[in-house]
Amino acid sequence: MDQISAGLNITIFFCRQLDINQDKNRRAIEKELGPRVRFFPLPCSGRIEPLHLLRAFESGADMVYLIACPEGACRYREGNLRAKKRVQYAQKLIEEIGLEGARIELINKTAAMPANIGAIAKELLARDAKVSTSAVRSK
Amino acid sequence: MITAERKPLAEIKAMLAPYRKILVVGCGTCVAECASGGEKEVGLLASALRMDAQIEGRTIEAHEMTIDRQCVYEFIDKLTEAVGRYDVILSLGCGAGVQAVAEVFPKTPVVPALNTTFIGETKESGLWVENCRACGDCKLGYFAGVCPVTRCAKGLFNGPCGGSKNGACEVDPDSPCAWQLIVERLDSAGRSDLLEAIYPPADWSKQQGKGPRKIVREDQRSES
Amino acid sequence: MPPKYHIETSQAPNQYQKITRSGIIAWEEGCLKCARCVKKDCVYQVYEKRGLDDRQMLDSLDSACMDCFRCVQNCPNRLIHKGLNPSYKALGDHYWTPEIISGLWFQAESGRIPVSGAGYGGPFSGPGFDAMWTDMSEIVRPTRDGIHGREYISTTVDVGRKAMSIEFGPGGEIASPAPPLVEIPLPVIFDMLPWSPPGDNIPLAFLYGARALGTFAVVRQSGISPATREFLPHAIIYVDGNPGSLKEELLSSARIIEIPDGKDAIALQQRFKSINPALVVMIRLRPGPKITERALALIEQGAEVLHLVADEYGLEEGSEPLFIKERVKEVHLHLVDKGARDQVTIIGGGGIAMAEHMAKLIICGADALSIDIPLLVAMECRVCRRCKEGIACPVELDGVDPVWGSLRIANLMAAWHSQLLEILGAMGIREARRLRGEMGRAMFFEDLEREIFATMGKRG
Amino acid sequence: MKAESNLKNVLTQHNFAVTAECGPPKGADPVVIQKKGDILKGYVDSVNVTDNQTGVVRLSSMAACAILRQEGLDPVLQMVTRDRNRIALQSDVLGASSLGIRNILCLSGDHQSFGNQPQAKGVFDIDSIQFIQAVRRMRDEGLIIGGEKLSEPPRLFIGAVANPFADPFDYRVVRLGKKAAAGAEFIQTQCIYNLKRFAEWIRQVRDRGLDRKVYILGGVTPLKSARMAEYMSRQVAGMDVPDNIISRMKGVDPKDQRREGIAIAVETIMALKYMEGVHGVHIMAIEWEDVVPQIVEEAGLYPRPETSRE
Repeated sequence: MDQISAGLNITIFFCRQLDINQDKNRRAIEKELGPRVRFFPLPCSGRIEPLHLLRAFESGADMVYLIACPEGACRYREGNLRAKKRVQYAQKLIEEIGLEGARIELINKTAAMPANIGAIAKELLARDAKVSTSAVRSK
Repeated sequence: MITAERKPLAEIKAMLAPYRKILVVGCGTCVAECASGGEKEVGLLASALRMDAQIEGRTIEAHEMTIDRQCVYEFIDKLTEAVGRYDVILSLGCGAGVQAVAEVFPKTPVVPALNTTFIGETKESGLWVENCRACGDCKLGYFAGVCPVTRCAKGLFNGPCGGSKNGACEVDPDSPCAWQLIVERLDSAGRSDLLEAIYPPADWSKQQGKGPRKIVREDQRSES
Repeated sequence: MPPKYHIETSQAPNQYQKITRSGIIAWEEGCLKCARCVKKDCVYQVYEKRGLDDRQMLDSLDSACMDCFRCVQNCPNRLIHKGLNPSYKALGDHYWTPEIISGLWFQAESGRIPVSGAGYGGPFSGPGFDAMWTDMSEIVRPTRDGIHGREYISTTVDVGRKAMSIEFGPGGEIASPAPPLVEIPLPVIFDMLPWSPPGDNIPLAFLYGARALGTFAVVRQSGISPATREFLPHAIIYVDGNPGSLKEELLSSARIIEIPDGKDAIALQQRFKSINPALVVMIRLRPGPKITERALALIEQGAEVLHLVADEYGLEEGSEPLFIKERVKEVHLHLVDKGARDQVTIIGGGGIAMAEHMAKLIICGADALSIDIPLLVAMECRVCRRCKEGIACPVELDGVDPVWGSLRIANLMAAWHSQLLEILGAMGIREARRLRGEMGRAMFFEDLEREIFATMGKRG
Repeated sequence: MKAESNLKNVLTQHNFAVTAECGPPKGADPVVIQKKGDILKGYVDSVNVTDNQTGVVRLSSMAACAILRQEGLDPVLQMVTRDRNRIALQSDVLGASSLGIRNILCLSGDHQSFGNQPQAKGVFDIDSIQFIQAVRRMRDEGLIIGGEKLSEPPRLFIGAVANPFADPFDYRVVRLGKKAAAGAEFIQTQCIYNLKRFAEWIRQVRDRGLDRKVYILGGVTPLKSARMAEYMSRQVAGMDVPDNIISRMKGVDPKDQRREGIAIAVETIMALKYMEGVHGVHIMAIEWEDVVPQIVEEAGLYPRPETSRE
C-alpha cells in the first residue's frame, strides 16, 4: 500500500537548488493532499538541523524526507554531506524514543529523478509504506 | 572547557518519572561548546521528551530555557521567575551547574541530563580530548606542555612505560603516548636535560584536598 | 490651519520568517569554536536572535541578516556561506517583484521609508510607472526640520462632486445645493482584493486600518456582517448584489457607497441619494478605450466620483490594454478640455504598488487612488496566489489578527505618507490637491522619445 | 633472618646470573607455588614472583615469596604501583623485609584495563622510578617519603625493569639511567627476540657506563608455538618479535615447535652470555616453569654457583 493510502503524513524538506520552480511545481500535490504533505524548502540541504527533523515528528509527521542534491554536486560543496550526518544523528535520537530510524530518509537526487519537486514527491508518496502511523501522532 | 555527554534517554526518563512540568535548562558556556547542553541540545531533548510522553500516553510540559552560565548565580537568577511553575528542573549543565542551580532553588528538585566528563580541548570539530585533571599542582613547564597526569594512562612522571610503540599508547592505540610527545618536544626545544631529572612523588593533596577545594581571593571579595 | 495629520507607527514584527534576498548557510560541524567568533560579533546580532520557527521549521536568522557579509568574510574556517535565495527570486511575478514585496514588508514592519542604498537601482526606463520621472528640482538641501517639521504639507483630498458656481437667492443666501463632500487625510482608499484567502479577518484588518488612518475601505455588500458593522463610518459599501436588499438604515448611516457602472448607474445614484442626501456615490468603472466619453457622459448626468479600476498589473481589458496612468491622463485631459474636470473626483486604482505610484498617478490626473494588494502584502502576503487556487496560505492570512494587520497597514501607509510628503516637499508643493494633473512636474518617456527622434521619423 | 640476597651474591661475585619467573595461582592453594619452587630449585639463583600480572587477580606476590622462602629459594618480590598508594607500598616493603624477602623489583605495572578488573581505579600514586628511589632511601637512610625515620630499615636488593624495544628508542637508555640514578641495582629486561636491536641498546648502555652501575639480566621467554610468536608480535605492546623468528617457528612441524622455541631461547642465552654488559638472564617461561631446568642445562649454566649465605 502506498504511503498516502496508508494514512501517513509526509514532511518533505528539500534543497531549493533542485527545482527553481519548486513553488509552482508542488501546488498540485498540496492542493490534493492539503496538510497531509508539507514542504519545507531549504537554501541548501546542509541547512537542516536535527531539531527540524524532530519538530517535524512533533507536529504530526509519520515519515520525513530530506531531498538533497547528488553527492558531489552541492552548490555549497559539502552541504549534502553534512545533511547526511545530521540525518543519522536525528535517526539515533528518534530511535531512543522508540520511533523507527527509517522514518527519516535522506534522498540524494539522481539523474533518473525528475527536476520537479512535485513529481519527486509524487514518486515518494507512491512508495510502499514502510512504517505505520507514528505513535507520537496517534496517541 | 568542561565537557559532558548526554545521558541515555532511559536514565533521564527514570529520574523524571514522578514529575509532569519540566523546565529544561541549558547552559550557554562549556557544554554548549561541546554540543551537549546548549540551546540546540535543549531543544532536541525537550522535543524528544515530549514525543516520548505522547507515545506512552502521558502528558508532560517541557519548557526550554538556556542561560549563559549555570555555575554563576547572576545567570541562574534568570530562572527565578519561571521555576515556581515547574515540578522539576532538568539541567543540561555540568556537575557544577547542576549543583549551583540546586543550591539556588532548594525547593525544586534538580535532575542532571548530562554526564560531566572531563576538562579538555576541542581537537577538531566534533572531537574533544581530555587534557587536564585539575590536579592543582601544574607541572606542564617541565613536560613540554603535555600533561602526564592526564595524558599518560599510568600518570607516569619519569618517562614512558615499556608499552609505547610507534608513538601510540598501549592502553589506547588511538591516543599518542604522552611521553613520546614529551620526549620529542623537549628534544626539539633543546631541553632534553629535563628528561634526565627524577621528579619526586606528586602532591595529590592539592587535588583531593579536604572536601571540596576552594579558591579564596580576598581582593575579589566584598566586605560584608 | 487644521492639526497636522500624523500617522503613529509602531514596530510590528513579522509572524513568519521573511523571504530575504540571500540566505545564510552555516555549517555547525566544522566549527572550531574559536574565541573570536564572527557570529558573536555580528553587528545585527543575527545569530543571537535565531530561534527555530516552529511553523516553518527554519532558523529565523536569514531575515535579520542585513547582508553585510562580515561573517562570511571573517569566519576563519570559512564555515559561513551566503547565497542568493531562489525563493526570493521566485517571489511574486514580473510586476509584483521581489524588491517591491520585500520593500512593502519592510515598511509594514517598521513604518519607515525604505533606504535603497546607493539609490534607484532599476533600469533607466521601463513599462508602466517606470516610464515616468517626477521633477524634484526644489531639493536644494534637506529641510531643516525634516519632512514632519514645521512646514505643513497637506495630503488631504476631497471625495465628492464640486459645484462649479454658487447661486445666491434674493436674500443673499446660497441657493444652489452644496453636494456632499468627504475629506480624506490621505489620497488613498483601500479597495477590494482581486484575490485573497477566505474569511472575515482580512477585510476586518482593512477596516481597522481605514478607521485608524481616517480613510475608507471598500466592502462588498455581501461582506457586511455584524463584525464589520461598527466600521460603517469608514466603509464604502460596494453594491454587488440586489440594491433593493440594502437596508435603509444602512444607507442612511453610510457616508460613501460604490456602485458598478451600467446603464442604471445614475438612476441608482439618485435613488440612494433620495434616501440619504449626504451620501457620496462612487461609480466603479473598468477603464478602456471608451472610458473617456463615458466619464464625460456620467459627469453630465451628475456623477460625483469616478473610480477607475485596472487589473492587478495596472492594465485594462482588451487586446491592446493601456496602463492605468495613461488612461487616467487621457480622461483627465479630456475632462479638462471639456471644462468638466473640476466637478468630479477621479480615483484611480489597480497596480499601485509603491509610494511613488501614488504621486505619479495624481500627477496624471487622479485626485486619489485605491490600493489593494499592498495592503495584503503589508500583512505578509507573498503574492504567491495560492489562495486563488484554493491551497492553504503559507502565512495563514485567513487567520490573521485584524489588530496586528491594521498596525502593519498603518505602518505601510505612514511610510507612504512620508514619501508623499518628501515628493511634495521636493517639488515645493504644499498640498496634495495641487499635485493633481501637474504634468509639468513630470517627464514621460514616450514624450521624450517622440521629441528626440521626431526629426528622424519625418525623414524616414 | 639476616640472610643476604642470593642474587646479589651471585652477581657481586661476577657470576652470570640466572633468574626465573613464577606466576602465582588464581586461587589460595600454596601447593602450586611449592611445586613450582621445587622445579626451579637448584637451577636458578632467584625466582621472581609476579604481582597480579596484566591486572589479573592472583595470590599475592608477598605471600608467594614467603612460601618460596620457606622452601629454601631466594625470591624476588615484584611490586607494582598500580594497586597501592605510597602508604601501602612502603608498608609492604617493610613487611617483605621482615619475612626475609631480600629482593624487590619495582614496576608501575600493566594498566588495569588489560586485566580482569578493568573497572578498577588505577592508583599510580607514584611511578616506578619514584618507588625505586623511595625503597633505596628506606634501606640506605632509614627514611620514608617525607623524611620520617624508620626504627629498622628494610634489607633489600633493589631491581627494576627495562624495555629495550619500546619507543622512543633513544630515550630507553636515558630512562635506564634514571632508574640507576634512582637507586636500582639490577635490571631485568623485556624478552629478547631481536638480538640485533638489543645489542644496539646494550652498546648505548655501555657508552653511558650504565653496565657498571647496574647488573643487567636479559629477559628470555621460550616460545611455545608459531601462534604465540605471532600473537606476541602483533598484540603485545612493547614486544619485538622479528619476522625471522616467526618464520623459523612456522618452518617446523607444530608438534616440534616447543622444541624449536627452547632452541631459540638457548641460542639467545648463549649470545647474551658473551655480550659485554650483560650480567645474567631472566627466564620468563609463562605457565611453563618446568622447561626452565632444561634450558638452563642446555645453555651450560648448570649447576648454579654456591654462594655463601649467612
